[in-house]
Amino acid sequence: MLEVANLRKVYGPDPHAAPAVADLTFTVADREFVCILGSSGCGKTTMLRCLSGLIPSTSGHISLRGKPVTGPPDDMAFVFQDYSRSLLPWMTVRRNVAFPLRYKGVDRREAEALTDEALDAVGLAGRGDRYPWQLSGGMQQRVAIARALAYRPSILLMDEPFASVDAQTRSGLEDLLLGVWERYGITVLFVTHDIDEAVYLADRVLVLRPPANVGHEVTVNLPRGRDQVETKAHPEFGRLRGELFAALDGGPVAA
Amino acid sequence: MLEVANLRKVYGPDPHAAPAVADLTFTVADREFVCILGSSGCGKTTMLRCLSGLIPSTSGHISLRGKPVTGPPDDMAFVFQDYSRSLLPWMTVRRNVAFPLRYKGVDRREAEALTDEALDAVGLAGRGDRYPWQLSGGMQQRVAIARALAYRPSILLMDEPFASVDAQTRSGLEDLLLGVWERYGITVLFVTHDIDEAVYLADRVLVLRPPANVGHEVTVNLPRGRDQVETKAHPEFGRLRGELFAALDGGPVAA
Amino acid sequence: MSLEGVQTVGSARRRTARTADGLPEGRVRRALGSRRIRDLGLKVTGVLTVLVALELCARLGVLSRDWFPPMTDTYVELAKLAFGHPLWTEIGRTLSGWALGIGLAALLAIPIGVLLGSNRTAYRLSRVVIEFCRPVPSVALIPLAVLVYGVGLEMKVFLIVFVTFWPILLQVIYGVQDVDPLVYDTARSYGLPPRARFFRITLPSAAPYIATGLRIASAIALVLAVTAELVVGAPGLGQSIVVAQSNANLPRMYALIIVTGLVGWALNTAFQAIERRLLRWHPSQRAEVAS
Amino acid sequence: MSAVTRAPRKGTGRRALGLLLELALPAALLIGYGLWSHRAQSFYFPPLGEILEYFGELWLFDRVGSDLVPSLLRMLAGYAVSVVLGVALGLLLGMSRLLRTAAEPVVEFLRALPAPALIPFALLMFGAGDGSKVFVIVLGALWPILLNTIDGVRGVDTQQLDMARSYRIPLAARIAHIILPGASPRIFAGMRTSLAIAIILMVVSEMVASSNGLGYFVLEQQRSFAIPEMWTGIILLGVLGYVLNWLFLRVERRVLAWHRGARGLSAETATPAPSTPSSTEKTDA
Amino acid sequence: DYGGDLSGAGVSGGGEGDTLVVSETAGTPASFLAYGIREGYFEEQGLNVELSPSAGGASVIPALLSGDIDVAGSNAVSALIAMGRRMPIEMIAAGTSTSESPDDDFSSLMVPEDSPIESAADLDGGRIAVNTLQNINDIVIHAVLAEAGLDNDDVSFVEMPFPDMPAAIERGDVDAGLLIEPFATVGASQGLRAIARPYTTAMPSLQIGTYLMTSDRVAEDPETAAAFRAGVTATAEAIAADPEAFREALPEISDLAPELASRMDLPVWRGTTDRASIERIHATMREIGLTESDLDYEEAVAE
Ligand SMILES: Nc1ncnc2c1ncn2[C@@H]1O[C@H](COP(=O)(O)OP(=O)(O)OP(=O)(O)O)[C@@H](O)[C@H]1O
Ligand SMILES: Nc1ncnc2c1ncn2[C@@H]1O[C@H](COP(=O)(O)OP(=O)(O)OP(=O)(O)O)[C@@H](O)[C@H]1O
Ligand SMILES: [Mg+2]
Ligand SMILES: [Mg+2]
Repeated sequence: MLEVANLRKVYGPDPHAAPAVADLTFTVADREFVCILGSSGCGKTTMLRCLSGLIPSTSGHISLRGKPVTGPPDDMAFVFQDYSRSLLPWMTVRRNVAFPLRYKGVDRREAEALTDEALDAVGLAGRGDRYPWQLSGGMQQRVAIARALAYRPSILLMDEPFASVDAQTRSGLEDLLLGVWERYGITVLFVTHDIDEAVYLADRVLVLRPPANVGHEVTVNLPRGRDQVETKAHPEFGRLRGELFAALDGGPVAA
Repeated sequence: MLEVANLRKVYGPDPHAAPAVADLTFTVADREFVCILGSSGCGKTTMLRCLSGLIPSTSGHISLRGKPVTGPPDDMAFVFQDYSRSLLPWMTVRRNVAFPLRYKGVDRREAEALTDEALDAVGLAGRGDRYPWQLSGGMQQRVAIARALAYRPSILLMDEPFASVDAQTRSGLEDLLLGVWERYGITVLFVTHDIDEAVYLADRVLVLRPPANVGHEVTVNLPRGRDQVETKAHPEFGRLRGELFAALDGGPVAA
Repeated sequence: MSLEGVQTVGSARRRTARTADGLPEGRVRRALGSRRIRDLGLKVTGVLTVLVALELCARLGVLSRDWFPPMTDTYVELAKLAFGHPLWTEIGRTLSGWALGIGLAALLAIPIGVLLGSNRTAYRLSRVVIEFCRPVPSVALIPLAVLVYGVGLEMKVFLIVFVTFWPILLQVIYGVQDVDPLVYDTARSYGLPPRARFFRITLPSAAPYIATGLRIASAIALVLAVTAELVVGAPGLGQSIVVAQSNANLPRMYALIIVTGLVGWALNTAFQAIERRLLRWHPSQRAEVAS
Repeated sequence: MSAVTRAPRKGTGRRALGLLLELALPAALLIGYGLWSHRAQSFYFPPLGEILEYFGELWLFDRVGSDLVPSLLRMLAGYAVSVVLGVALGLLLGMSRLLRTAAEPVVEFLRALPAPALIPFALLMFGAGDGSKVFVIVLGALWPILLNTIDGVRGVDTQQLDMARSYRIPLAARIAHIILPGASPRIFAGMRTSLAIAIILMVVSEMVASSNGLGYFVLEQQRSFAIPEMWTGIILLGVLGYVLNWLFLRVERRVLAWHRGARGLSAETATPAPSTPSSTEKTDA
Repeated sequence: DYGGDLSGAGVSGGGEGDTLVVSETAGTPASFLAYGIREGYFEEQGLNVELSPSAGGASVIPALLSGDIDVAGSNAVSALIAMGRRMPIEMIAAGTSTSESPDDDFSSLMVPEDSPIESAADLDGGRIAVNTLQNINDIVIHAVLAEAGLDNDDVSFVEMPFPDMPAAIERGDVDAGLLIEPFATVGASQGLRAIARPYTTAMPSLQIGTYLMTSDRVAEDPETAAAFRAGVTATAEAIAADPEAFREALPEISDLAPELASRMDLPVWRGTTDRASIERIHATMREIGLTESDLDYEEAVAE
């Protein structure tokens, strides 16, 4: 579904500057859940921005469903790493979530329902009438997640979406996300720093190494219908964890 | 050293609104490393802001070294949760780190040295001349940490400072922080969502429950000179983890 | 999927990428070199469009020949003026008033604006006076200014300061109120003294607003310098316009008016160049710097 | 919204105090002037009492219909046109680098033209009626709004724009819901500056080819050295400016409520006031 | 090509002693002084005159009072209004006057060619453009209206600069306009029609312009005032004797187009203040309410 070939991105006008992403090639299947791991500054965010068509790549090729990506594709939602600045301070939480729906052609009634549902799912049911700047950091992050979920995208890009929530809430959101993914058959690209989370969620985990090319790729063969306790107790889980840990730590490990 | 008694904070002009922090009482000893856990939105950030004197509390009493806190005390450093907004976009990374030093009376030469050392310690040695907005999220967060470390505070407040860095870097930063804490004998209040991290770092872990009053308090008796592998393999580590997990999950557990 | 395979393919690609660099690089550099030229082209196009429109208006009789001298006459006069040194003397006279006036206004308005923007009590204390004085028309004050300061430079400077002070002040107040509170908290938590907070935090934060304010004020100051010269006959471009007008020398009058506009444009260009340097960090300039 | 508006209970006492505070300086200045002018006997600075006497005679309500109302209508028309034109053009030029670059020399050229020098042109194009006066007002009041809108549009947080693009918010909605609100603090700064400039230019425009209006009045008094009468005109302009600005701020308070909240200006969280971290806020508690 | 200042400021003639800064209305009045300076008539009096053109009328009086200029070229009406308001100024010399006969009057009340207005009587309720309000225009138009049995209150005045008047009249923004040279010539060439010569109607040889000094200065330094008057008189006599020389000099000492200079009607200069004119003007001013005070001629005029 999504094909990335030889992607290269250099910031600034000088093409000889150090690239943020260099020579990245991979594909993502339809309805696949792909997690991306990588050290800080290795180019994960840059990659997502290129894939989403928000910034042009310096060279290389990206295609989605066979069509080259030149701008943000339809039916895509993006949860930004810098969530607090992606919320609009002049809109209430509810309007922040409902805002993109109007332009997707969802009628007002349904938009309301979707918004309420999404806010409820992320545990912000009572906060709809607040402004983003009246919320705690974790709540703001959840508003951004709710906005993406309510949008019902067919491809969802998430950049460390659970970084600011507590472990408890995080588990809940993980399961929520898996539920949504299974129910609506969406494709997810999920950047995280948490190896456990990556293994728990993904069909496949890509490890990026600076400048972001895929240094390691791990297919997660854990059964679906995952469960916070059972899955994490699975011996394969531990093995995958170890493999990814090693891959992040040192060079590529022969699989 | 730090005493908090019956702290209460209500946002907005109406004192009858739901408080963000209610009836919070605890003390922190000199040179103690205290971690704070709590669900998202339970009032951790609000508490830190009150302690730092950045916002006035609605009622209650805060005193530092016996003196009531009315404004930000000297020798305090604060790493904000919303790190990207706390960096000054008009200054390079190096100047962002160095500028508080000038007003602390550190001379230029020493400030340079401290800055370089701190940037080096957080792994940003080569990025000093960039602007914050040219860095990745994790790098920005590390700049904020470097600024706090270079400042050589005697009390350090950190609000989820490692949320956006990868596991590898995170371990490194944890050890760096412990090293600095031990060497300079500072007092640290550290908000995190990661139970392992809290146990690994702390002398004592406070669990806040909404609205933030201390629901549970756990003293960590693990030996100092902690080590990422050894300490985490310690049986006591597992026990503490379990206890905190339970405390976060359910009500207060009789210790 | 074989990882060795990925690895070798990766390194091979890296090599090709390096050799392939030459091409996009050349293109980018050319694009860079041509951006200046393209901008210039755009500007010239903009000006030409207006000139052609004016000429068309004149030709089609929208602007009557009787009342408007043929544009060509004006251009000829303009060219003649440009080569005589008196024009530059007059521009110098006008600009000295402009520079002193706007400098003084900025010097006064920026600190006061920061004070009023950050201190509610100070703001409330002075609000009535500010809002009362702001709309007082400078032109009506000219006789008073002349009486107190005579017809020389001081009068011009007084008028310019009186009028441009307010726009700068307001912009500064709005700018100060737009400082991100988290940035401010950062400064406070690190114990920055008020002076440092002013120079390090408030001023840079408000800088985009102040820059706009200065650009607004710059044009107003020029307009005012010329108006004062026009009305009371202090030496400068404005007086030259009066003289040309009184002698029914319309081509020269329009030529001088055009000169005034050109001076304004030149001043703005200078301001923008400074702004581009000082505000590199701001989103409004970033887009032009990066990508 | 509710968190932003003030608590009603303590409002009245504080409001009275605030009013007192606001009137303190003007009162002091007036008294100072009154004392000074009485002693100085300066021809151009007549005693306060005399000015006020004339003020009552002239403006309560003799000339309101004949001079004040026509002036106000022209000014409001000019201001309205300036706002609409300034914001629309500002959006256009702020969003398109191409147009901005092309239009820059022309805009800057026009901006520097002195109004008195433009009046002849306005007379030719729009006649000696209200048209030319509105034109002159627009030509002066447009720029602060235009420049602020351009700069405001260009300064909108890139993260918000990226968000909008990633959700494929159509252009019109992006303008209405992201760019305009994001630029609104600056647009308001421009509009407030322009309000005063519109009043000034109202006067300037009425000084030429006019047979009524405040500008005409002031000029007529000046020409006949009727200085106290002239001062009444200037005072009236000040009062007018104050009242219009007050109305403006009411509107702004509404529209920018989110901004005041987000920027911690509604006496909550950290005020950026250097001196008042505790004093202003303790009163809230 | 352009040797002098564009603004005409700083044109000064030699002569020892302090510089006497004179501000005079730009255009023909300023040219008069410039001619006198160039021909050395002020130098002969030991004056070093520096000329600064102004917009004229009432606006120069504050500058005079502030001490920035020594002599202000204004007009009798503004001067009398100011004196009526007890401003400490005095007339020290005469400026422009109208000619003896209406045919070469330098002013015209003009209407569009196809205007229904044939004479002053048709002006009832009309709008008349004048270059300054509350000024000499009111006086001379009063004279024209009075002949037709009308009063100033029967018309309304609109202020606009001379160069804009022909267009405004043509377009019908105003019904008539009071033009002086060179704009009357310009207007005529654009098809405007003169219905009256208001200045001569008011009074042939009516003195309009006047030079002012502060009373204190005149009292302290009567010699300078007298010297200046003598210079003005000498210049006036020279021009009266050889107007063509002045006409030829015009393009050089002003920016006037040579073609206009050769065609336009010149005003007349006399030098000493004309008592009859001043009294006449003052009387009319009383009548139309421009001033309320009495005229004390000896106080008002230094001779
Ligand atoms: N400026 C504000 N105005 C009004 N309410 C606020 C404001 N800031 C925070 N709150 C509210 O106070 C409560 C506590 O917020 P706080 O930021 O302290 O939470 P937190 O424990 O730091 O959460 P997180 O882990 O998500 O950062 C939340 O309910 C929040 O909505
Ligand atoms: N706007 C920019 N201009 C210049 N360089 C940039 C810009 N944004 C990012 N970079 C650089 O590109 C590299 C990759 O950044 P990116 O944000 O993609 O990292 P990341 O993998 O998302 O890291 P993190 O986990 O810390 O968020 C970094 O070296 C960063 O400094
Ligand atoms: Mg990132
Ligand atoms: Mg928080």
